[in-house]
Amino acid sequence: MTNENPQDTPLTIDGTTYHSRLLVGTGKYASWEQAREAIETSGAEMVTMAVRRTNLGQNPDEPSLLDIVSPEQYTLLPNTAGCYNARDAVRTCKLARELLDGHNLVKLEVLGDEKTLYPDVTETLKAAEQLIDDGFRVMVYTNDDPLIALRLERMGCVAVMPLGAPIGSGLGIQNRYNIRTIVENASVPVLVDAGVGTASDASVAMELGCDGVLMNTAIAEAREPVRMARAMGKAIEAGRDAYLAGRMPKKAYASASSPLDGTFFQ
Amino acid sequence: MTNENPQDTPLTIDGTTYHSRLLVGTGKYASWEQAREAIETSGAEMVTMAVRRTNLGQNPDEPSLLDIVSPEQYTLLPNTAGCYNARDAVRTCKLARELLDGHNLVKLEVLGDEKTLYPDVTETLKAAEQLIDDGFRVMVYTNDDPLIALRLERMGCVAVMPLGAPIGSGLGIQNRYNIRTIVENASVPVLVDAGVGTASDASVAMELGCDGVLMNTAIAEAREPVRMARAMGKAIEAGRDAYLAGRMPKKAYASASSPLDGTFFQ
Amino acid sequence: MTNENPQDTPLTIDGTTYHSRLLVGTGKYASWEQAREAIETSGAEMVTMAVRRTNLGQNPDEPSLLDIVSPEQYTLLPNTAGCYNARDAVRTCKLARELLDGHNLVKLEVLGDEKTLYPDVTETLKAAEQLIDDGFRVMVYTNDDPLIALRLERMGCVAVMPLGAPIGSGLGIQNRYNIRTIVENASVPVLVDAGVGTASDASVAMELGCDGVLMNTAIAEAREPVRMARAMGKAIEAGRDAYLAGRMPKKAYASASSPLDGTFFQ
Amino acid sequence: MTNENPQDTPLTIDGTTYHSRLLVGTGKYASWEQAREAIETSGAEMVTMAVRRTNLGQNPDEPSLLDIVSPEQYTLLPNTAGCYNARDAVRTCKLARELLDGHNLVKLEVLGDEKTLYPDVTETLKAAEQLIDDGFRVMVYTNDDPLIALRLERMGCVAVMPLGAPIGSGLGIQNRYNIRTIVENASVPVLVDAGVGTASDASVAMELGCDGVLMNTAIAEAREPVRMARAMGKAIEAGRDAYLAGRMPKKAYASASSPLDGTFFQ
Amino acid sequence: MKIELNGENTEVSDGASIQALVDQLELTGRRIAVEVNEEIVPRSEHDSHQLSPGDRVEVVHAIGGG
Amino acid sequence: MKIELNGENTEVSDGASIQALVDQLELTGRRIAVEVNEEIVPRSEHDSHQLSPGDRVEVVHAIGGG
Amino acid sequence: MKIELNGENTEVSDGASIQALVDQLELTGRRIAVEVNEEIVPRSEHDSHQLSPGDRVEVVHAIGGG
Amino acid sequence: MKIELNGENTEVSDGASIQALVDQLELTGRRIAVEVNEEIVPRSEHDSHQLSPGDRVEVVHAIGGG
Repeated sequence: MTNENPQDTPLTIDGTTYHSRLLVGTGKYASWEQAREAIETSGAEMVTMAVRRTNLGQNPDEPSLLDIVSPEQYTLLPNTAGCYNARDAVRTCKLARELLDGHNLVKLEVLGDEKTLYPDVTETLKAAEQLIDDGFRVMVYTNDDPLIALRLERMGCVAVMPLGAPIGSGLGIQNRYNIRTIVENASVPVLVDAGVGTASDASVAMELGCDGVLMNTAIAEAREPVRMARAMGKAIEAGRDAYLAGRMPKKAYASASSPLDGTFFQ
Repeated sequence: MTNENPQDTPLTIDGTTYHSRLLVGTGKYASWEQAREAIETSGAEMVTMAVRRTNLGQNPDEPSLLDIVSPEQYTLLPNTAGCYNARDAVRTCKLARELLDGHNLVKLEVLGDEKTLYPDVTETLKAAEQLIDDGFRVMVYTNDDPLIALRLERMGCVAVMPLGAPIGSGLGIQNRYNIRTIVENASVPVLVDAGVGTASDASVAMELGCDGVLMNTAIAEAREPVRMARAMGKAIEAGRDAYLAGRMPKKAYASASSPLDGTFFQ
Repeated sequence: MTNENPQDTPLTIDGTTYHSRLLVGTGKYASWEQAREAIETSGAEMVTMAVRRTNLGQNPDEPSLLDIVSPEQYTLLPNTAGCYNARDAVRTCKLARELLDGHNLVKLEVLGDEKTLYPDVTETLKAAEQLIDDGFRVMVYTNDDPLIALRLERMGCVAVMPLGAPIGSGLGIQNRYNIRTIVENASVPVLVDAGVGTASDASVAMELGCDGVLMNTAIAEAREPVRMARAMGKAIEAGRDAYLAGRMPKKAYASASSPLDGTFFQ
Repeated sequence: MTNENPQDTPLTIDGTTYHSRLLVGTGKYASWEQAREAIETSGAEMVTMAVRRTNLGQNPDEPSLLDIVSPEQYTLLPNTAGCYNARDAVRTCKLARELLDGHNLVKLEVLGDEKTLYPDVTETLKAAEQLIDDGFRVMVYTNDDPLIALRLERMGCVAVMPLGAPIGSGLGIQNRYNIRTIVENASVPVLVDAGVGTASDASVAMELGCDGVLMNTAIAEAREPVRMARAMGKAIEAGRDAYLAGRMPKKAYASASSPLDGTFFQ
Repeated sequence: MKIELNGENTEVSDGASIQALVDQLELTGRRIAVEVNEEIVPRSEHDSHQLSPGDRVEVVHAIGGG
Repeated sequence: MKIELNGENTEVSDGASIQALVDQLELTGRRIAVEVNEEIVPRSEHDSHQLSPGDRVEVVHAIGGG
Repeated sequence: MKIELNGENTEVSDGASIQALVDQLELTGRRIAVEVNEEIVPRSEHDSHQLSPGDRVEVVHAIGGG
Repeated sequence: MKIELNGENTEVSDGASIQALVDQLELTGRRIAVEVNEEIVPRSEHDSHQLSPGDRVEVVHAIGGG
């Protein structure tokens, strides 16, 4: 007995359930309007944001991110982008929590260098520990070392987010072996964060068994961001379904799709 | 000014318009019911079929393909699978036309060897010429040589269908360079026929600019064919949208998604 | 009992034995001197040449190719580069035979288009037949379709030379599956002709089981052609040895190289 | 003015110069004789060894590693394979130094897990610091995170040895981007340690700019280890030369190797 | 009389029409195509087309294929 | 008195509350967070928390980021 | 008389042999091949083969190629 | 007296030197290293270093490894 419309268990992060496995950033868009449309079209329910100094003396009527992406409609995920040590990252998270009325889910990233934007693993471990002690729920950006990912999970991070390739590079997943190993080991959600360049890259991440993908540049810097946002939403669903469906085995030789018996010619 | 829901021009083959760019086969399924559900779930509007001798003396009430996949609901694409010379292929097409009340759109494949199921290019050219002379509208299975594809188009084939990898191998697109070149040269629809193994393979074909993909084994031999059918339907749409959206450029180095000015830390 | 210095059977083409499995072209060099040094350093024993009109009125003392690459030292392989039909190719081969005092080994290439420099398969088949009838020994440039390669072998070509990627592209071997299949089917030498860009590309061709590789641009357009020539000579030997040695199986998981017993720590 | 036989500056590690850029392990061989022949044939000048408890009561005349691979002929590189914490690794290095009469060059590897044999980065950093303080010259096995590699270099390690893929997997270099970035950043030798499966993998590592490659399983578990040892020696030289020679640029389209002017046909 | 039907020798009544053969095979009304001696016989002629001894008849239908 | 506001020296009236500062900046009712000398001051305390000379005050808001 | 030599109209003395042409071109002793009206003329016949008015003569040599 | 040698309880004569132990193990002249209670004992001290009851002694050598 087959099933016309096989269901998937939704993604659950820190007790909250999400129907979309695509998480998107809010940076690099040409306009707030474009950002709003792209995010809405992507179907994402979680969006990342950054915390920066208020531009004093700016036109007070200019809309701010939270007017465009309302916390009522989306789960906002404050990030610590730009932080190069644990202290700045923790301080950023505390400001974000105050800004969002106590919302304590954060995306931790402690960078190590501007050329690669790779995480500083030791500072990341330090910051994660302090944040967890302070009651934060930490989704953590990390490299694709399976052991670091496991360690962050054991510390209490609610999701591990290995990079597929450097942030903003669009190179696609460089090391499928590592991503698969991280997934095999993990008991919290694994999301590929960074590196996706086009739809098939997102599908590949999901086919490796990831629980979701977080991206920003691939959508915002496409020639048509709104159309790419739609592409990414579908690519995530396609890759997830393909993973659950169990792909055919690869074969070294061909195999006919039409029966050979019953041919009327010799 | 952005566009909430950017449209695509639908696929047109021989004057008929199709909303789905996924074409599916009807072979290798565990049951008619599974085939019916998978095809319906895939969203495909064109399905391939084969022509074989009627099993005489079989239970006359047993359903046949056309009861499951009705010519009213789908565009049936008779193939010449199993033919190793032009004569058998032409004969098969004529029987198919009679079977389908004059329907003259066919998928021509003249095979050259059982190990690779690669086309016999010279017999394929010969059969294409005879079929076109006889009024058939020919969608032709070919290797990925850009010059052969161009020649088949110039002979009057209504679509060229290069293989991505051997039929039934699921190896994915082996030579992206050739597929892209075929697309660049073509003024008729280019569909990847054969070689797709999972969703991302289908997206890659579309991202290369193909107009569609034809597959059978990747769906029928997945652990859950109906779910994989759904995955493929989405993957084709995702890849098409990504192609039209224009992917971000790949970068050798990282590029931050969050602004660096306005940081409150040094 | 192991063998300090395992031998390989040398490459035999049309009854002649060659110790080097690298064949090189003589085009695109900055100077005759550079060409001479690169060819000598590469260790190649077969070199290709083209036939063109004598520049009348040129300085009669200017050296010509055959002064640099003497037929006494090298096996010269005249090519039909630039020919787009069988007639021109056959005519070129006859002129080459006269030029080389009856030497009848030729490299046949009949091109189909200037953008890809892919072979015109049907004209190639036609030319090969005429040349073989006329007593030529034909090494033939072809696409990577395993069936075309087999057909050319059966016609009597003494070597089949599938492209790895377009001539002069340096993209490396695009379709390893096809090259391996051609090798599995062949009973004459298979040489990858065109597409190699760097040393590892040449090794890959040999690891797939090819009997040799023919290249020109990868050496002549390297920043240091003589050094690249040396690299290619070694890469061919390395790849051949690796093929004969039988590589280790790939493993999904790690496997320690040092024993675990006898550790003095727990 | 070209150069018949362009030279390379030899590899220098901790002040010692080596003519071979291939380092080999001594584990997993079928016999001491096979190990001796493979190592000699590879041309390697540095070989790794492990330290384990003497098998008491064994036949005292049975040869030991140092009889086969004499410290007079080779630079022995004791490793800390099997150590899962800094303390065991440091203890192993001290025993090795005593064993080798004060020789203080060691290969540090502190593993984190038996499935991947990935390094435990934090224990590796700890052990490296202690060893350097104690006067050891440390060549360090690490993951391919460019920032960790840089940090180990800055601590005073004399060479950084990122993995190309898991130890003993033979999967080849998984993340070329990271290896290249490590090379770009480094001012000490970078050697790929682990992951090479066949000759072209070794060439790729060198073409990325690595100073050398360390391998064991790829040779010892080949069907013919001695032949594969020879292949690897050549592949390292080929890849190094190709890197220094500067490969031709990749081109999206073909480019003829024979001139088009002077053709006698139209 | 004897004809060859889908490769098998088969007995049909002398001068039987294709339609008669189809009925005899209990294929009446099924979607099939008929070829006699490698020439298609259109459905419209199944009644009128009489078979001759030794005719090579193929009766085919659509099946699943890729 | 002088304070340091988002890195700039700024003049505010002696003993001004954070709320007074926010109003002065025309940020009343905007989604912001305030830190004084690297300690968060919860919104609930903006009225009661008086600034002192030399306080380092940060006023931040949410912006787009990846 | 006029012949076409490598695509160019050229004047040679009436009834000149191929060898005479080769000498006139200062190609004596060079490795070349000669085709007259698309037929190879073997080196051994260069002395004896007389050219006729309007002959299409090709003189080719080996150059570098891939 | 009893010592622990490479993890095994072993009987050696009271006050035996490391060299005596090495000789007893027929390892004289072999390339080995000796650790007593996790401290290296240099070869130069093997004669002079007397073992005590309960000492944990490790005798190690080089083996093949990657």
